[in-house]
Amino acid sequence: MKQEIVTIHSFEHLTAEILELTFVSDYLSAIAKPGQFINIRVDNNFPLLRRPFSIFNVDGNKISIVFNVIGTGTKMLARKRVGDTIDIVGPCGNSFLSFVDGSFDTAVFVAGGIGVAPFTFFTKHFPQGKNLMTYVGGRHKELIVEKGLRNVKVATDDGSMGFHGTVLDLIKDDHAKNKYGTMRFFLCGPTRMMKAVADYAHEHGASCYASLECDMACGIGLCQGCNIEMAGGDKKYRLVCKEGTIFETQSVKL
Amino acid sequence: MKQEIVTIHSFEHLTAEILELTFVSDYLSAIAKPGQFINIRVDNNFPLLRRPFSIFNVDGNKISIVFNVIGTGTKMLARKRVGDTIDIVGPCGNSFLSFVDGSFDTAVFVAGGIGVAPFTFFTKHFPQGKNLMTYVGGRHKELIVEKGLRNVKVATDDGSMGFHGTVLDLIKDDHAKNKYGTMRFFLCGPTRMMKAVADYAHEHGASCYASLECDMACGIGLCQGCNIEMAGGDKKYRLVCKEGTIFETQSVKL
Amino acid sequence: MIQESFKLRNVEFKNRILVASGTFGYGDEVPDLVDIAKLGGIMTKSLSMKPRDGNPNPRIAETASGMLNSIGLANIGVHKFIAEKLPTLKRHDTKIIANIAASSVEEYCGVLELLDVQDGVHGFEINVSCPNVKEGGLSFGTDVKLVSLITKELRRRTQKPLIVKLTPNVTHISEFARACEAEGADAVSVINTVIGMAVNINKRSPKIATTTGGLSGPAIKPIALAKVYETVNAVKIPVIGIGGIVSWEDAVEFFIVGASMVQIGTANFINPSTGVTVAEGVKQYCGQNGIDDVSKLVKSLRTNKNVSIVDSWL
Amino acid sequence: MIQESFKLRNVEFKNRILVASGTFGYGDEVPDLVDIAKLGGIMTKSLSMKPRDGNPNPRIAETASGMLNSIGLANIGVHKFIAEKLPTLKRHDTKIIANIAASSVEEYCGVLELLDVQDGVHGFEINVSCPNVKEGGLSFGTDVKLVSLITKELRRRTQKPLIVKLTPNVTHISEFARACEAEGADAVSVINTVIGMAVNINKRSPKIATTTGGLSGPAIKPIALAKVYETVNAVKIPVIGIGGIVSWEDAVEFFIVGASMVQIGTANFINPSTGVTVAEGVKQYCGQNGIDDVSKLVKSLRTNKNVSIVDSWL
Ligand SMILES: Cc1cc2nc3c(=O)[nH]c(=O)nc-3n(C[C@H](O)[C@H](O)[C@H](O)COP(=O)(O)OP(=O)(O)OC[C@H]3O[C@@H](n4cnc5c(N)ncnc54)[C@H](O)[C@@H]3O)c2cc1C
Ligand SMILES: Cc1cc2nc3c(=O)[nH]c(=O)nc-3n(C[C@H](O)[C@H](O)[C@H](O)COP(=O)(O)OP(=O)(O)OC[C@H]3O[C@@H](n4cnc5c(N)ncnc54)[C@H](O)[C@@H]3O)c2cc1C
Ligand SMILES: Cc1cc2nc3c(=O)[nH]c(=O)nc-3n(C[C@H](O)[C@H](O)[C@H](O)COP(=O)(O)O)c2cc1C
Ligand SMILES: Cc1cc2nc3c(=O)[nH]c(=O)nc-3n(C[C@H](O)[C@H](O)[C@H](O)COP(=O)(O)O)c2cc1C
Ligand code: FES
Ligand code: FES
Repeated sequence: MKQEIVTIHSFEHLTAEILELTFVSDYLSAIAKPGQFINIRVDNNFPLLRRPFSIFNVDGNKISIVFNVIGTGTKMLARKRVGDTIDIVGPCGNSFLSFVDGSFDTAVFVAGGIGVAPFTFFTKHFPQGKNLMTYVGGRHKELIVEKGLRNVKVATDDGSMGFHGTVLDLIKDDHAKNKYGTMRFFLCGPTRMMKAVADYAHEHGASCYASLECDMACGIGLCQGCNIEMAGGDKKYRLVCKEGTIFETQSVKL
Repeated sequence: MKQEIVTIHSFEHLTAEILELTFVSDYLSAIAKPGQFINIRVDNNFPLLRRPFSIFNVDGNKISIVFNVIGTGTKMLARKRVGDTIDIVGPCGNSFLSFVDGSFDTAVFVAGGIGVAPFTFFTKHFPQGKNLMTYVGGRHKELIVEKGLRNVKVATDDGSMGFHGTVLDLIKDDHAKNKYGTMRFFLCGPTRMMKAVADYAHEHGASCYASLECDMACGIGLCQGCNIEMAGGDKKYRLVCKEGTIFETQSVKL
Repeated sequence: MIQESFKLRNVEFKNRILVASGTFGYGDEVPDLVDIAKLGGIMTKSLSMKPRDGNPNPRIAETASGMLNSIGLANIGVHKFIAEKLPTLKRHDTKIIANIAASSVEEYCGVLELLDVQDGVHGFEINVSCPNVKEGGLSFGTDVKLVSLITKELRRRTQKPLIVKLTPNVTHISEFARACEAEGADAVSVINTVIGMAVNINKRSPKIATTTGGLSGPAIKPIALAKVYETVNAVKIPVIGIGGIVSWEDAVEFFIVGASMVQIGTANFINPSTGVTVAEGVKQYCGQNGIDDVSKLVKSLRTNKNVSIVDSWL
Repeated sequence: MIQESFKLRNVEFKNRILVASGTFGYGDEVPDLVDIAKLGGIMTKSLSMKPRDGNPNPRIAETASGMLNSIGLANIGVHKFIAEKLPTLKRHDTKIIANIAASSVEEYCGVLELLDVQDGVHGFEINVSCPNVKEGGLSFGTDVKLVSLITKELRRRTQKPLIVKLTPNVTHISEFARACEAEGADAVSVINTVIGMAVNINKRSPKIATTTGGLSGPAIKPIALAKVYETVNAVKIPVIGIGGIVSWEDAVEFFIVGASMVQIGTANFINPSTGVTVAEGVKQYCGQNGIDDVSKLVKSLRTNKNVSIVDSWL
């Protein structure tokens, strides 16, 4: 893990509301793994804390993140220009790849809104031989990103794109029609969505891993502020930033 | 006085270190007087307080200020782009014009560093008939602005431009050679400089008015934070932002 | 139609948004900038019997998301206020609460009696908590017996709303609130500024002339909310929340915790019409959340009881 | 050559910049990010006799130029610390100060005795001021008799530097500092976090699970400086300044006011190497100002005596 000052290489609107910010880092591009995140200081003074962003893509020595403006930090980030520098810490957290093994036939990626962020990079490194299905849900079409994903099915709450309904409805609908053998779910998105999908997965005997989100003060294990309660076992809590962000969904209290 | 959101029309480097920021305001351009200032909110969040800037020029419905980067606020202001909006309050304070009358032959403008700011606008509105001498001092040439001034003599501490020495040395040197009749001094710049020049003016029987500077929380008379001690009279203190910024120098304790 | 008004004793405020003492002048600096009729009320600059020059300069310094001040209760004195300021203030369609600061119980009583007979004065806020004057001010505000005594003496002298403004610079603000309640105060204002300091490292001197000053602004909002939480859980009289409010969202936080009204202070220096935009924002929030009376927002905090350290001394 | 070191009792710190308890883990999270050998010392996360899970989530919330936390002293317990963390910590070329938090005098003593025999532990910082746990923590820190007792009992048990960490959440922090001095503490740390609160207006619930939490970061720097000012003018033992330091300029402010050492807390979350850059900056500042020993900077404040309200209760 390193703290680096990197230069913004490009900004691209993936949708009206979602921006892809690309910067250059030899270090990160060499070691970053799918599912990991970086922690960005959007400005020297305000807001105080860094803002965590999943690694969306690594292309040569270029790294990118995707985000939508939801508050102070993302607004300031969106205001930056190509050539500006940003202060980042990373890579942080564990990787989806640690949970890819021979014990399943089909990987099921489930993304809610901006939770799609880690799956593009994950898809890139996903073993060629294995089956992969990707379900992307969002409130409306401007919040849907498909870039770099495989076998994508889309659901929107307002029906403006793809299936009209929640991503879980979409999954049920699809699984009623198609069979995918032993499945392993990988989730990222709003907690409520992940809880619902995880329950579904478990009911269907599938294993499930989720990348959790919470407010973080440090992102590197210093503050102990990002605790998630465990469903059982020795420790009552674990640190999302360091022991996660990816957890087996039955091991944590979502 | 009004609070307005104005749009930045242009940025111009007057020197390597001094920027002229121009924006559009029909309201301000119609009523602003030389010596008045505006109070700028450089950002919605940080820094908390507005930053006061003298009105440098009014051209049609365009208003400009000049500044050099000295801290957080000016740095953020310098980072803005043409087309960005800024939140201003103004016009604030009194005007030099209130102190221009028939009782003197020659007006002596004395500017220290960025204290040159109000004199360009003042010069524009200065009665044609009257004599006017302008002395501009600064640490080095990149801090010297002459734009729109008349009969300018320059002094720099390092001699990189004009007279080598302080602006007061320059004035003494010039006054030794030339006579200007009854003089009235108008000062703006660092307090130490203004004090020295005011003392000189009084020794030579000239009247003297200075635009004072101090940290301001509101700039409009609400906080009482900008008090200056009076040399005598009924009130112990006056408010620089509202009862000034321009005071007769013998009336205040510089 | 959303019910915004609030009644304190016999006075009806059109809404629950007030401007804080010392941050709005005497109401005559801002007419072109603020539609004063949209404010619930104005707390005047603290008034004393005799005019006060206030403290030497520098009196203010900016800090991270806050500011320090040491104005020292500079004011024109109660007589001049009545003669010169009140007539214009009265014309505004809003409630005028006279804030009083004094250096003795007698002075508090004297100033109040002079103002009590003025129909333009709708109530009183007693500043026993100025951190920038040594006689009176905070030295009163940290002594619960003195606060009781002042409240008692003033209560005997007025039938108008009597609000005591408390300092956060004490271990348990709830003790002071209880004392005020016991002596008949109609409400308490929470909080005045927090004692703070800043240093100019080039001059190696304090940034304000009195070394320490009062910290205000967004930086102190979390402190103010905690003090309001402590106070509303200790007394039944209304609590007026103050501290770091710059947006309607901030005001809603105070209402949810339990403030019956709020005051806007430092924000007036940046946007003098903050009070108006806050009032509009709160109204909108209520509309969008199906709240027909702001009173239903007050103390609507969903929290587990007794999880806060503060609960342990209540 | 600028003298940066500082001697506390029998321990020499290479410089006066420490990292604050609970903001640097056990020193094993940051090796690739921070050159720990450039720090004067590390205050460990507060240690208790038994492991503590800490408080439920959410534990943190950002505020204007600050943050609230309610970690609740989550820690692995003193035994596991000695067995698993100390061996690696010891290897760093810096001083390790064990911070102890407990819910009884006996527990304080027990934990200290276990650590006192560890040569890797160079001293102790006693946390009597955690605002996020109800037994012990702040309830101790606001009771001057208990603080005296704890200090006395611990002093009897160790010859290593004994530092007591005080809470700002009291009316007069100087009383507590005097009590610590009287009972033989070698220094006091000023300040721990300020009680604060924040509300999620959509959920109408506190932003952290324990309703209130501890406020830290730049927002509290002015408060910390004022508390350090009060403390250094009340006691002769060294005062360690803490609160909102993110830059060397901030540290210089604390030294000028009178802090003998400073601690970096929240800033570590944003820039883990803040301590190193602060140490370098302070050294440079001294060089540029002809100061050959940081001790000459300490308490060099140029101020008029007795102009601050704080002076009136000293
Ligand atoms: C490990 C991790 C990875 C993330 N990856 C991405 C990513 O790839 N792209 C992306 O757009 N976002 C991502 N996020 C969320 C992102 O960090 C937040 O959106 C961001 O911190 C908001 O900052 P802000 O200053 O714009 O909003 P703020 O002003 O801080 O908050 C605005 C509003 O959003 C809410 N909010 C703030 N932070 C979060 C959060 N973490 N989750 C949910 N609501 C929040 C606040 O409560 C507030 O209501 C990630 C978060 C984590 C923890
Ligand atoms: C009535 C008035 C008119 C002004 N007109 C102009 C103008 O036309 N052009 C211009 O460039 N500046 C002008 N100034 C000064 C300008 O307001 C300050 O430079 C500005 O506030 C600095 O903001 P900052 O955030 O960049 O610096 P900060 O980060 O606030 O401060 C950086 C450093 O500068 C010092 N500083 C801050 N404010 C001042 C000040 N007002 N005077 C001296 N030192 C200060 C601080 O103590 C600190 O050491 C004027 C000030 C006043 C009161
Ligand atoms: C410059 C200034 C002057 C103040 N003067 C007074 C005063 O005269 N009387 C008083 O009771 N409070 C005074 N206050 C305190 C405010 O009324 C308010 O309690 C405090 O600033 C906290 O609110 P805020 O964070 O919104 O500013 C003053 C505050 C400031 C910043
Ligand atoms: C997340 C967090 C955890 C903390 N944990 C402890 C602790 O375990 N023991 C302690 O004495 N202080 C603890 N503190 C207080 C800090 O050591 C420090 O006193 C305080 O944060 C003020 O300094 P700062 O503004 O630089 O952060 C903690 C602070 C934070 C922000
Ligand atoms: S965010 Fe600080 S430990 Fe996880
Ligand atoms: S700056 Fe507020 S009164 Fe002058």
